[in-house]
Amino acid sequence: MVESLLMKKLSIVEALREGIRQEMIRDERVFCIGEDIAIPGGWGGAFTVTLGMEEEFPERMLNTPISEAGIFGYACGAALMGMRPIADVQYSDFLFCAMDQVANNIAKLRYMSGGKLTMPVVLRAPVGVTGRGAQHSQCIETFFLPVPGLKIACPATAYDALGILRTAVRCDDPVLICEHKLLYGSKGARKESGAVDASSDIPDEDYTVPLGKAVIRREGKDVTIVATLLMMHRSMQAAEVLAQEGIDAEVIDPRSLVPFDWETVKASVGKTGRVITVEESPKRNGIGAEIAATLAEEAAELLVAPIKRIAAPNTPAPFSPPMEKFYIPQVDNIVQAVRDVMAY
Amino acid sequence: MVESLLMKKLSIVEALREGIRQEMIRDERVFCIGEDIAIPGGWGGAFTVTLGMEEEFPERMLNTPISEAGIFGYACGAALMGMRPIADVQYSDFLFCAMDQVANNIAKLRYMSGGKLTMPVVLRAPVGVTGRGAQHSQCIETFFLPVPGLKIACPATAYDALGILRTAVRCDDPVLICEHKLLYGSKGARKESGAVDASSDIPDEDYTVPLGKAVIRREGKDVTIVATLLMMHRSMQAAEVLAQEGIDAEVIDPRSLVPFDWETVKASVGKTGRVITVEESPKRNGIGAEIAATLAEEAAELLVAPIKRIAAPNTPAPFSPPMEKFYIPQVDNIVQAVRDVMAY
Amino acid sequence: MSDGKYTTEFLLDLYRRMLTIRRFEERVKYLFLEGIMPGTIHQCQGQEACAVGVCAALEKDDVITSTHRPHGHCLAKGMTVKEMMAELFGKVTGCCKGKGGSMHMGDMSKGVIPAIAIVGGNIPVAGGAALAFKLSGQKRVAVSFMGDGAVNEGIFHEALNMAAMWTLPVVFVVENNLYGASTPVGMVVRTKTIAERAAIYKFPGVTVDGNDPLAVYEAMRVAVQRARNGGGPTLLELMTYRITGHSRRDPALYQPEDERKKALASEPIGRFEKYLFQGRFSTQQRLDNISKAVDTEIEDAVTAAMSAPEPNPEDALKDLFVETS
Amino acid sequence: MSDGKYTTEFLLDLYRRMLTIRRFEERVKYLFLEGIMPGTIHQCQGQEACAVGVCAALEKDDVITSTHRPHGHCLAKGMTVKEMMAELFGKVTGCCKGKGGSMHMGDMSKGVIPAIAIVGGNIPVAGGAALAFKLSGQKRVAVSFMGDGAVNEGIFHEALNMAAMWTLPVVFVVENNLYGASTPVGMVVRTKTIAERAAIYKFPGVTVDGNDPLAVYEAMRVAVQRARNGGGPTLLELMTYRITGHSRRDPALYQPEDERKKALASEPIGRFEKYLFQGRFSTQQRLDNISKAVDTEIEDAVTAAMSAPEPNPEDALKDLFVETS
Ligand SMILES: Cc1ncc(C[n+]2csc(CCOP(=O)(O)OP(=O)(O)O)c2C)c(N)n1
Ligand SMILES: Cc1ncc(C[n+]2csc(CCOP(=O)(O)OP(=O)(O)O)c2C)c(N)n1
Ligand SMILES: [Mg+2]
Ligand SMILES: [Mg+2]
Repeated sequence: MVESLLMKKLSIVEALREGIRQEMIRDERVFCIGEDIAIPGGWGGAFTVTLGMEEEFPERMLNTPISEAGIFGYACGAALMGMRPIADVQYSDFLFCAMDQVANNIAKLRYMSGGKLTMPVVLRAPVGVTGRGAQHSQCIETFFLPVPGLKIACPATAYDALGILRTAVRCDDPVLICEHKLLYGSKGARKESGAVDASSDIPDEDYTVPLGKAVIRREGKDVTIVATLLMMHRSMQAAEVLAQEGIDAEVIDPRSLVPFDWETVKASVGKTGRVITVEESPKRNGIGAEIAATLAEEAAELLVAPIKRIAAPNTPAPFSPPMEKFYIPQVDNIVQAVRDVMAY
Repeated sequence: MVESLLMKKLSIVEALREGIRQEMIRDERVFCIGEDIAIPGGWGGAFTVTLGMEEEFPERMLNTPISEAGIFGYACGAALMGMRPIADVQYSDFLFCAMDQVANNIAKLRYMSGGKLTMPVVLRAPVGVTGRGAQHSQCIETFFLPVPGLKIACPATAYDALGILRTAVRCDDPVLICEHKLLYGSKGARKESGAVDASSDIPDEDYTVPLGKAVIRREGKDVTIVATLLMMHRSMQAAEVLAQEGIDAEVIDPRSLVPFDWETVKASVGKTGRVITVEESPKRNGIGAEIAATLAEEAAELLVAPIKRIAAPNTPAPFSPPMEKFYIPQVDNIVQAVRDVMAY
Repeated sequence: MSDGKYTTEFLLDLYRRMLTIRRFEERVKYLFLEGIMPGTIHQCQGQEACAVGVCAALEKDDVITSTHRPHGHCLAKGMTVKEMMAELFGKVTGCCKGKGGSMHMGDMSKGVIPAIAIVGGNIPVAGGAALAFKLSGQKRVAVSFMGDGAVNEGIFHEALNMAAMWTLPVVFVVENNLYGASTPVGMVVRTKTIAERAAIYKFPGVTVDGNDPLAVYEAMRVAVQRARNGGGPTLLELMTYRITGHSRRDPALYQPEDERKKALASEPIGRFEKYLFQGRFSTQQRLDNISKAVDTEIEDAVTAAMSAPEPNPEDALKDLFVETS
Repeated sequence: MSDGKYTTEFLLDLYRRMLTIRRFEERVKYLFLEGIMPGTIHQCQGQEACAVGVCAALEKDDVITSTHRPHGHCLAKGMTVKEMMAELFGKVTGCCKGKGGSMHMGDMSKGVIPAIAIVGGNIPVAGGAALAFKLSGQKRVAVSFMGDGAVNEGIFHEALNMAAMWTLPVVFVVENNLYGASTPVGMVVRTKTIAERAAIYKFPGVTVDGNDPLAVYEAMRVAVQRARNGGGPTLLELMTYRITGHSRRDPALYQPEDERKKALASEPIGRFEKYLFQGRFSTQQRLDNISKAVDTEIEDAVTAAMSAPEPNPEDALKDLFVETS
């Protein structure tokens, strides 16, 4: 069909909104639950993802009290009875208030039951260090990586956000989608300063993006950079700078951290022999640690230089812009790290 | 003095009880807060650490409702006003219920204030996979390693438990002490099956054990094994087995994970060229990941074989004994891993 | 106790269920203390009327969520002694294939969500099940069992508030056995009853004698009917007593001697036997027959469980995800 | 409003404080919208009487905990415009040396624990401070400010229950501005007042006009006295309205037009001016003088903040631990 080839350009926020709408139309069991997601005259959640949807789905847009543990506990119970909840927090930091429900119930009940039940919960959480100080800036991926039983996705483009959302809603396992505040493309009053364009041409078809399948954002032969979300975009910029110096960087976007596409990363390392991981979280026990450790364990012979992790320091996020800028890995930091690794 | 050289043999539970008593006598600002810690005829907490102490300190043993977030929030507020709370959970898993208070308040307030306040909270949490199924078996260390602002200790012997407790109570920063259920040496009705003797000769003096200072439990020249708590004891057993095969393993017990004694570990690796990490948690993003990643980054040239991480698989803990045994690293697993690394 | 408006069959069924729970727990306790059974246990001797009275008012496809002390709830809702005993032994024939153990017993096909051992953690899960029923237009009811200690977890408050807000078909059942572990309820709850707490959510809160299965049943019937008919939640407080330790080998020395004695005198099974005799609903002979049948069922389950295969150790790796891509 | 039992000095001080907050917020809003000030902001225009009335009843060494919307509380408790403005600009001269920002304002020397932006997260912290006072025999009082939305977090329940249990010197102050972000309170709270919730903890719950600084002050005095004298906690609900957006550029379209209008008509500063005139406590001239002084203070603070040094970027690494071994 000709229509299916038509493209439209959408931001991540628009793509998610479109995706959630379509899934709710397609499947009556899908519903949304969260704070400020369905108030007429409101914002459609903290970043406008569900804007206006309460009109179309008056019954299935559940606007909650400020009760994160309740939200995820309710999502858990509803999923057990066959519904497919999409539960969100306004900032990923607030998942700590629901940590027990997520880590002990949503993630474990299937295993505890001996595989006799399913837990199709989608968890949505905005991440990123964005000028709000220490309690609105955690990249929650890091904290949920050690939780067995939870899948974790990090879509960095609108195309992936939509495709991953569809996969997550249709998946019988719980999927935590980490969405980056600076990549959303929120508009109007909810616009973010420092935002980065992550919009995509979206095909008018029911495509999905699988979990556990990385994408090579840029092919290169000298060094492998592994990064998600905002750090992927910064890595791409770094790769451009490096190209001018004659360094050909390959940028890999894992897109999901659990499951993780080791194959693609290892194949790349086999080619380049050098790896840099980039993340916005404090370095200690971040995803970079797991990547570096796994490669050190399973692919040491491929490495011609030691792995390097670029990450935030092991402190909370400071508020003041110059300190925050120092805190978050910048293009320059990535460029310099690659140079160091190349010089090894 | 002659007395100060007198030793008495104490279990971890007894050592902690002694330590808490002494600190409460020494400093009026010290108090305990937790569930079932101060009920006459009760147990002194889940593992008898505070048994009978409500008689000696009727005002300062605060027996709480089942409200973990409340407990740690109250500890936080009291510490801000100059008190020195010792707050505990019955199983470390329940810290998830208090995750927000611990990660967002206790760990961050000092930083957020620009260093203008102190947060002298001691957090006590029993860890270990011990026949209780998936919700009473998390080794919480893993989950708090990515939290900036929290110190984390893992005493594996009664000597260290007492010394670290004193350090923690006197420290102006928050310290999470992970205590292992199978190492406690709890008696009577609270005895644990599968317990391991971790008692020590305790000198009758006011010694402390610093954070960030590892101890070499066994010197060796062929391979470095890094492990805490129960896994340290298993590693020692493994080292004995290996000795009979002519493999001379060095066993390092970091004792605290934050701060971490990189110096001792690196020095050991410089000698042996081979490293094994052992932990009871799922492998993904455990402390082994951070150790392996750091060594891969900073000490790659010292390694003659790839690092190997021994850990639980990436699932919750199963209940059934044969599955649980498979799940937790055993002496055999460590022995075999060392053999593999030696054969590299 | 209530008068003769029940069929003998119904009454004897209540009796059989309570007795099954009691004997199950006693057998398990013995096996555990002898070191034959692995794990840890929290038992409900003395609280049988709560589980049985509540579940008697439920339909098969209604669901319950339970706690660290789930055996009674599971049996009352229709799980078999066999699948439970096997689970306690960690066998593949267990209701969770040995993965769950005592604290995570459950069987979705019987309407028992695997028990949640984090105090209070199950309360919103029941609320969520009720939400699913409402959204999908099913006339089913969800029940959350909890102890008196659980009502001080913040999640109790969040879950009840949300259930009230959406008028959900859920019953919050508090088994008030006077202790949360070793801590007396009067120390940590300020109101005279826990049921009073429902007032702030504007749904009914009711306190009844939890050692009388018929009183429980009647109160629960009202709550269930209300829920099923779109009337929303109820907080049902059942006054009872744990006549065993909190867990494992707990001698429960924090329970005053006289309180304990009084409680023993009004434990539900003896009381119900008296009621059955006084109302001439049963003879000793019939009860003996039930007793024998119960014992046989339990012994068969023990034998079956002990001879059932152990799980393959590597099965620990299975059952995490549906889609293992 | 209350009659003439207050000194003019006291009344004009209340006025000056409220006006300082209003002008501070308006100036900050402008700076923020112009893109001159970094970060995000939650402002309290319309709620000034709450902060000022509450803090007027406190002693210097009493402490408060605040929220994501802390500017008013901080100013009312004695923090300076200067240290706050500098913090908002992320400067080293800020009260948190630029590390905290708008949502974490605080100054322990003024009795202001750095604000906690996790809704409800500050409530047990105030309880803990009160516990410290009780344990150490100090006759100080702790206050937890919170919004109407915060009362649905589980931690609200846990913290109030514990404060009741230990009869702590703490006042839980709810600024009920009718909305939690965009969500109307009536949608998520079932009782008519939030104060009613105190009933289950068996301490007083009081609802007063939060746009009348004297009504707030009087109610708070009673609560503080009770707390200081060992009588335990109070839940104080202050009815008010936010006459600005929830945060940043929020146009607050979810607030009905007429509700907004009515609220504007009864905003606390205009009302208090009328009261001052009617009671002849002040002339326009005096108020104008206050106004000018306030403006000058704020402008000086802006100038100072803008010309203050930026922190050294690497200072991000400092202030984590006291002992950095
Ligand atoms: C969140 C949490 N905190 C603490 C515990 C430890 N614990 C297990 S049972 C229990 C007491 C529960 O009391 P109650 O709710 O009255 O139930 P009961 O044991 O009397 O049936 C406690 C404190 C737990 N399992 N979960
Ligand atoms: C735990 C948590 N959940 C959600 C938020 C996002 N959030 C910030 S303010 C707010 C509304 C708070 O409402 P209320 O308590 O009434 O205070 P107000 O904003 O009206 O002053 C929300 C939902 C948060 N900061 N913390
Ligand atoms: Mg109880
Ligand atoms: Mg509000």
